[in-house]
Amino acid sequence: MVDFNIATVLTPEIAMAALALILLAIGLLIPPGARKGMMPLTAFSLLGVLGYTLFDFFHGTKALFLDGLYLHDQFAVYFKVLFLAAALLVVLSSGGYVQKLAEHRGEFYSLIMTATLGMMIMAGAGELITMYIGLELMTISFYILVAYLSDDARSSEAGIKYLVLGATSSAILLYGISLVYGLTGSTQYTEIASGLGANLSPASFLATVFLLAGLGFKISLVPFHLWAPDIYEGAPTPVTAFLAIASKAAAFAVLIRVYLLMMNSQAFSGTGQTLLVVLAALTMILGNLIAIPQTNIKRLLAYSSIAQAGYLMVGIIAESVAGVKGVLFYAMIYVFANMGAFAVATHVSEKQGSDQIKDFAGLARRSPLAAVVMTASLLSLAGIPPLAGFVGKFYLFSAVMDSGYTAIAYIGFVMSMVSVYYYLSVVKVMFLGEGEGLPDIPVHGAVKFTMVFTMLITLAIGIYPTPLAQMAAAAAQSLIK
Amino acid sequence: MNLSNLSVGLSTYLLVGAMLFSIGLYGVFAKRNIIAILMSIELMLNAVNINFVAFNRFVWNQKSGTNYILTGHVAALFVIVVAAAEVAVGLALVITIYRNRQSTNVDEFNWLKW
Amino acid sequence: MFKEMHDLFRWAWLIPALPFLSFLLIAFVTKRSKGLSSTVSILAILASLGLAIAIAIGIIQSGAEIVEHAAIVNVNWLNIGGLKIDFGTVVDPLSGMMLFVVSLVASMVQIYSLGYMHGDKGWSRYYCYQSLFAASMLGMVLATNLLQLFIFWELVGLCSYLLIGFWYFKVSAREAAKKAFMTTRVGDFGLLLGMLFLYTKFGTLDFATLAAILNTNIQNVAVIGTASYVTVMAFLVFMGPVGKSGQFPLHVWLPDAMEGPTPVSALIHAATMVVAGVYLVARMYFLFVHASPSALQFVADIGAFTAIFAASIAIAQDDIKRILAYSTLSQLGYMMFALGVGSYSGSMFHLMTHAFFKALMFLGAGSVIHALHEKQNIWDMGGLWKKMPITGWTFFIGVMAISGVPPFAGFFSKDEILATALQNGHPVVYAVGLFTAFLTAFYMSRLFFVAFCGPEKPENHPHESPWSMTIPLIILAFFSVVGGWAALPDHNFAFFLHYLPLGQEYEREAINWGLAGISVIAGLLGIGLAYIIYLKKAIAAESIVARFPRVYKVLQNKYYVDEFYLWIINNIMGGVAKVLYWFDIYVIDGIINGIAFITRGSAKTLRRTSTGQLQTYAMVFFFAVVIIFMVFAFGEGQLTSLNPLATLGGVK
Amino acid sequence: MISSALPTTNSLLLPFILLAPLVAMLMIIFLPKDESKTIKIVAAIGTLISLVLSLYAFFAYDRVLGGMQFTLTIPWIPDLGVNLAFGVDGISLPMLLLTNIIGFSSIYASWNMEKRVKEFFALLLILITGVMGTFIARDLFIFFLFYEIVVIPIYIMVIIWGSTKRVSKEYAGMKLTIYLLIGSAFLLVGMIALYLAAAKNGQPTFMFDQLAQRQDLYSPAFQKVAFGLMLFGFGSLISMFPFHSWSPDGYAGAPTAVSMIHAGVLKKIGGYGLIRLGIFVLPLGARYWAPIIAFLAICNVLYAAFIALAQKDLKYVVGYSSVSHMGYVLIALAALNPTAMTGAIAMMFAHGVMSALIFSMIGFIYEKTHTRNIPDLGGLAHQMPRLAIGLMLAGMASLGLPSTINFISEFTIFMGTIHVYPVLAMLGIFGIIFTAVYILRMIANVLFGPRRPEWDHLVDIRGPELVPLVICVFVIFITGIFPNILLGMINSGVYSSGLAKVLETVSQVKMGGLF
Repeated sequence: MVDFNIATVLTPEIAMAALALILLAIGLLIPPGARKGMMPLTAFSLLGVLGYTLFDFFHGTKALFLDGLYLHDQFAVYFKVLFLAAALLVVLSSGGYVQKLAEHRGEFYSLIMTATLGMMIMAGAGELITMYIGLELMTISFYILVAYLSDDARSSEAGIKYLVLGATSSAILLYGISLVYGLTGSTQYTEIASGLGANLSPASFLATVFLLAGLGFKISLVPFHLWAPDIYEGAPTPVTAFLAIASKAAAFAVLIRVYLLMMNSQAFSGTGQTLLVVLAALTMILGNLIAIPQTNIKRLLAYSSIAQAGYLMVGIIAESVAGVKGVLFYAMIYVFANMGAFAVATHVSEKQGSDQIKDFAGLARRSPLAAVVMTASLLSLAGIPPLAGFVGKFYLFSAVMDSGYTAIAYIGFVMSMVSVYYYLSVVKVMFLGEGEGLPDIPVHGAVKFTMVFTMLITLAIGIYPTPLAQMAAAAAQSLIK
Repeated sequence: MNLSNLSVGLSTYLLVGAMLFSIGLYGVFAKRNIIAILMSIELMLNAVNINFVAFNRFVWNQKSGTNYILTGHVAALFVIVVAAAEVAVGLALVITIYRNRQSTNVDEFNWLKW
Repeated sequence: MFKEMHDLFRWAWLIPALPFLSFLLIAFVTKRSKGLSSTVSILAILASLGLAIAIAIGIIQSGAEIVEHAAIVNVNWLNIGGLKIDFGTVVDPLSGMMLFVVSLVASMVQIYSLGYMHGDKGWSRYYCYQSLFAASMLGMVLATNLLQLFIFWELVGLCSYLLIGFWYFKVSAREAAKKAFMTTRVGDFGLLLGMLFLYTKFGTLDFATLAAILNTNIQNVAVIGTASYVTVMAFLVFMGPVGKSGQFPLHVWLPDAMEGPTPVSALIHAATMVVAGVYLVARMYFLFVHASPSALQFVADIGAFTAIFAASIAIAQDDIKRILAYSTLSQLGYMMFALGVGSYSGSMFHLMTHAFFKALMFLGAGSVIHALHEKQNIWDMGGLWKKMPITGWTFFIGVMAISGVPPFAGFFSKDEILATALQNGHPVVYAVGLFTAFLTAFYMSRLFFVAFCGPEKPENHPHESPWSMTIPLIILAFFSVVGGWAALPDHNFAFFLHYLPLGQEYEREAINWGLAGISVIAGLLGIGLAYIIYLKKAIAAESIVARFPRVYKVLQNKYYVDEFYLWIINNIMGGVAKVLYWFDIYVIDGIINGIAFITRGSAKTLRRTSTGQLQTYAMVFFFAVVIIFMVFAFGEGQLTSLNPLATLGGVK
Repeated sequence: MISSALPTTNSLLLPFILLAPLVAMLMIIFLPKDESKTIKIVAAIGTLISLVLSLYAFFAYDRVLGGMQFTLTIPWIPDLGVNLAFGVDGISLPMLLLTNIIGFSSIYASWNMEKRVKEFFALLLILITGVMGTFIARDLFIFFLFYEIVVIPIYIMVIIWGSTKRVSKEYAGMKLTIYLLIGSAFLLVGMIALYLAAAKNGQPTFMFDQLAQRQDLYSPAFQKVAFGLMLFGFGSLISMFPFHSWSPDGYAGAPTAVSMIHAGVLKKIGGYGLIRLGIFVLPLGARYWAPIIAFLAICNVLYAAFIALAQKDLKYVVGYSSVSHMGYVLIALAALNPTAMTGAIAMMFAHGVMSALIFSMIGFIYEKTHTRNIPDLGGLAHQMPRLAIGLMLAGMASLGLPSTINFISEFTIFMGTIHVYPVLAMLGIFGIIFTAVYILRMIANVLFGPRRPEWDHLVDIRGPELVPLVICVFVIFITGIFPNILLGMINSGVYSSGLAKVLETVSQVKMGGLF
């Protein structure tokens, strides 16, 4: 273990914590008129942290400290980059939206910060309790964010639902953790792995299932997915975006560590993998099928993101460097694709005052850029070349086929082509409907930047994925020795 | 007579924990009042705490040097803190939704569906 | 001496090239100006005619030598793995004769058209097609291999399609054109197959090479038991001629083809294109010879049947052009069975003479129709001889020629055919031929007496046609008279293109005047009968009709063959098409749409799973956990056994 | 043969061909909406450039040397072994040329487009680029990339500019898209499986030639399955019975330009893929499936021909006829011998040009008369002689009239097939009769017959509208009269690319019952 300085390694986390508090303070202190400045401030500070983290990714040292409580490997840093990027894009795209909330603008951003911090801790945690703390930090911030439109009944309903279900699920997760602790006497991944070894008591089964359920809830894995659509629909759109992208990615970061380091003992893997295969297949099928008849864009994206979780699971099933690499790669491009879609959704619903798909009619005329970005993002989610989604799926499914699961690949590809059906029906509305009488929707400023940026990234990675692929590969390598 | 028969062992604690957990779960399923549901959740979390402490006390109470390893106890403390935060937020949300819907009956919170 | 002739023959490619050039010129340059178009076209065809005559003379001079080794020029046209095709020109007596006939009739017809088509707004288009036709027909004659021949064969088919449908605004013309194309297509199907088999078997389509192969190793072909194979190919190849030369049962298109302008009927549907089939059989004669005898027998039977079949129909027709059309059919049958019975030269001879007098009669008919303003029913005519002396006289020569009256051309060719038929032991065919000769003479003279003799019709004000139309008539009449003398004194014509199937020497045989007499008598009988019935009115035609009403009806309706085909096309083909379309829409598409429907439906139902009740969610969540735990705890073995299921697809 | 990495002018030729329409597309995007004239001209220039360049490539290609030429290879995704590899040989070059011919004429076929011109031509250019890319790609990954690029623009074009007849254009577009995508899903699985199998002992690769070299890594069982997947993917693209039903509806729904490109070249990607990927890389699989393909092919020919007899809508007639013609390509592929292969590729070319011509003519008819229903039409030769000539020549080509390239292609196919599948081949040849029937019926009922006063106001095609007619007719006849221009090229491709060698190994020459 190389020697290192905690300060340097933990800088991002510390910075985020500080920022959260500062923003909170500023939000309270400065007069409402001056709160316009909050968004740029947040954005730039996030950008700074992101920059540092990127640097850290390439030049940081692999470290394991506080008695293995906390890990600092490229895997963790990769995910931190991902969270920060997501947060940044959310903040950028949410500018206009948040303008409408007269009060509590400061809290909004600081809550985003705390949530991000929670995710970063999850990614870095080398031990279950730490992971749990991060998870709760993230989740509780999200409870508030989801219910942020305090005078919108739907928003608060979503909040309540998320709270109850989230709390229940974390309780179950905790129960699992306690059992694991009871079985192995430790909460550190590595020691648990050695502790569990090959002996499989019903208790260890129970523990595993509870852990799986707790994390499966966060990544909205069927059958633990039921909460997602409601919450996504009710929450403020930027929050939905953040929820769909970052919290899922964070849960995946944990799942990969837990699954690959801990659950993956020989005697276990046979059943475990079959089970995961079945669940992943169910996730892809249900997610894509139920998305078809949706009429609300946010709900549609919710189901699509459930399906995406299914694709990501495939990478975990592969149980190989390639698989993890696939997950990392896909998670990253998933950020940009989804952010593009949500940025458009946010913008339109802000101008239109509704999330119905039919209100996108004639968007191609009313706001060509938005329409194009939406199309590109959706097609990337569907995995149509030359957009990034295709390469991502290719990594995932080639990995899983390499590990010998072909059925899941069939299901995955066929379902992603089915998904094209409902993505295209959105595209159809945007391009075919003339949308008479509906006003043009100008796009500018940070939102425009977000849209163009996400689209360009999606396209660029799709055409020339090598850099990102190398990053993902490095991260995957760092995880699996 | 042997007092050790009367001693309350790990299994007892685990049983209590499990019962608490199940009661809490039942509450979450069955209660109609949102406040009650929050309380049930508290029960579940506390069940977890009992597990932690019991495990630490009965199974993994080794020492390293002179001091005990208190992972379980610490975990319990963390959980308590988190639970407190959760409930705080929860109650705040209850107030909000009550303002919006004039009700705390979860059956009525079904605007978002399908 | 033969050498410089050979140099001349090298230029044979110009004969089709010139008309093709004029076709391009008219199509792309001169189509605006009528005068220019016709001039270009006629000049081109006359030039070809000149060249053809020169070559013909050359052939006659080089005599037997040219028969031993025909003057062949080849350039590679297509060369890929497994398929090598040349294009070239072959000059031998056969092609020489055809070149002469075709270019002569073509140029006559084109000149004639100057008068006939006068004032038609499709003038340039007409000459455009005419040139294209001349080019393709001459190209076909010169073809050195079967594929090249087939290509031009199809092109003449295209031209006939275009020219039949020349007045495309007439629905009847449109339909006739379509019918012609489709019917011949059926024949081409066989021809194409035959070509494919030939090439697969012998690796070439070149006539000379094929003949050589078949001649040399006919035995070992027989030894490896593929004689039957050759026969199959012979039959298949023969399907083409059946379609093109209107043999039964694919004869139906030819009478309808009369919808085209009359000069076209004269050129394409009497003199040249329709004999392409005969020409093809002649070219491929070695194949039929080496095929089992049944093949040639088959050819003979089909030909004979067609001859008498068409002749019998012709008796009962009233439309002047249709009568001629059916007589063409029957004469084609004549040529066919001539080949069938082995009278190769006779068939070619008859081909030539027939080209002359049939073209002559068609043009004559055209001149009549022209004079009577598109009247075609012979009963509306009468007494035209006085009003239109040139037309009358020339037509009379034509009738004499076709009835086989010496010294007109038809006599010699027919006689040779019939003689050979009897000598080569085909008495039945001979009898049929003889009877056909009688019928031919009968209906032709019937036509002539009704139309040209007898009382004039007051409503007609006929007048002789312009010189542009009469001069071709005269020229053709001249050839109809002297054309046959090529056979004097003793089958010179046969010598002139004698054919050596199995390498034996050709020996001259004198005309058997006895047999000739019989056929002449048959002809005269026919004429006499017609004279009695239609001129003297000694026997009323009506009474005969009344005697056999059913027979007459059947004859007039051409044995209902057309109706039969029409029924097949409309009911069988149409029916199948409709059924399959239904199948496509409702079954194949139905499956697709069904899948889509099921998907959407299941989505709609599954959607209901999210009820919005958070307690339901919580329960589902927990019981899912329980179930998974059960599966885990108790299903260990079973699930791992399920694991292969995960690798279903077996790719890995 | 991998060329040296450093690009020469030759190796840059293909990228230029590919980029020309793309650049035009970008220019169009930045042009103002209402500059429709300029937009069209830009599009035309863009396609013209690549047409000229590909013509240059066609004639500069060294047939004696053979093999892949104008190659360019850039390592693209090293960890997957993907190379950005371009190059053309005698097989792909005709396809490339075909794409450009049709692309160029399709621009002019939609010259009168007035509705949302900007989007239309931008999408059209993307479409053309994508199709071109598939034909010049030497790398399976790149090939697939380009192939899927084209799917979505087509959908958008169909739903915006399409026409609703028997089925709504939305339905047609969605059917077309989903159908092809589902097919490509299975294709993708097969592709990955192949890729993994080839990468068994390290060195992952997607290069066609290297995949083909690693024959020994593919077990027969694997080849069967993999080829089956490819067959489903490419087969549904080339509208192999019974996966054809998207094609008539799709063409009927699509705007003229899309029908031209789709029927003209896009479909051919199926056949091209089956050759490049199926037969080249998985010969044993091909051999296993060949009889089935042959049978289905004949189903295509006869079944579709019959259905075409029952059609009233012009585009449906042509749609089904294209299905029927693809049957010839398929049976030629199934014959697995060089002659048939040559014929198949030539047929793809021939049918491409022909269908482009016929679709553009029908497009004009529809544009001017606003109907495609045959009974409503008739006697159009009176008012629109040039259009009539175009349609008739197209029809003649379609029924395989000699002196058109279609005839030679069909003849070559039959020549290569007749001794492998005598009976099936005969049935196939029987199909030419039905082809003649429905084509002649169409021509007669649309163009000929008495003059109809209601069409007297129609003006004949002129000016830019003549471009598709002139180009396609010229190509059809020049290659038909001098077939060595095209077939010689293809032949050199079939032999120099090693396809012939592969075919020898699986050659299943069996004399059928007749022999």
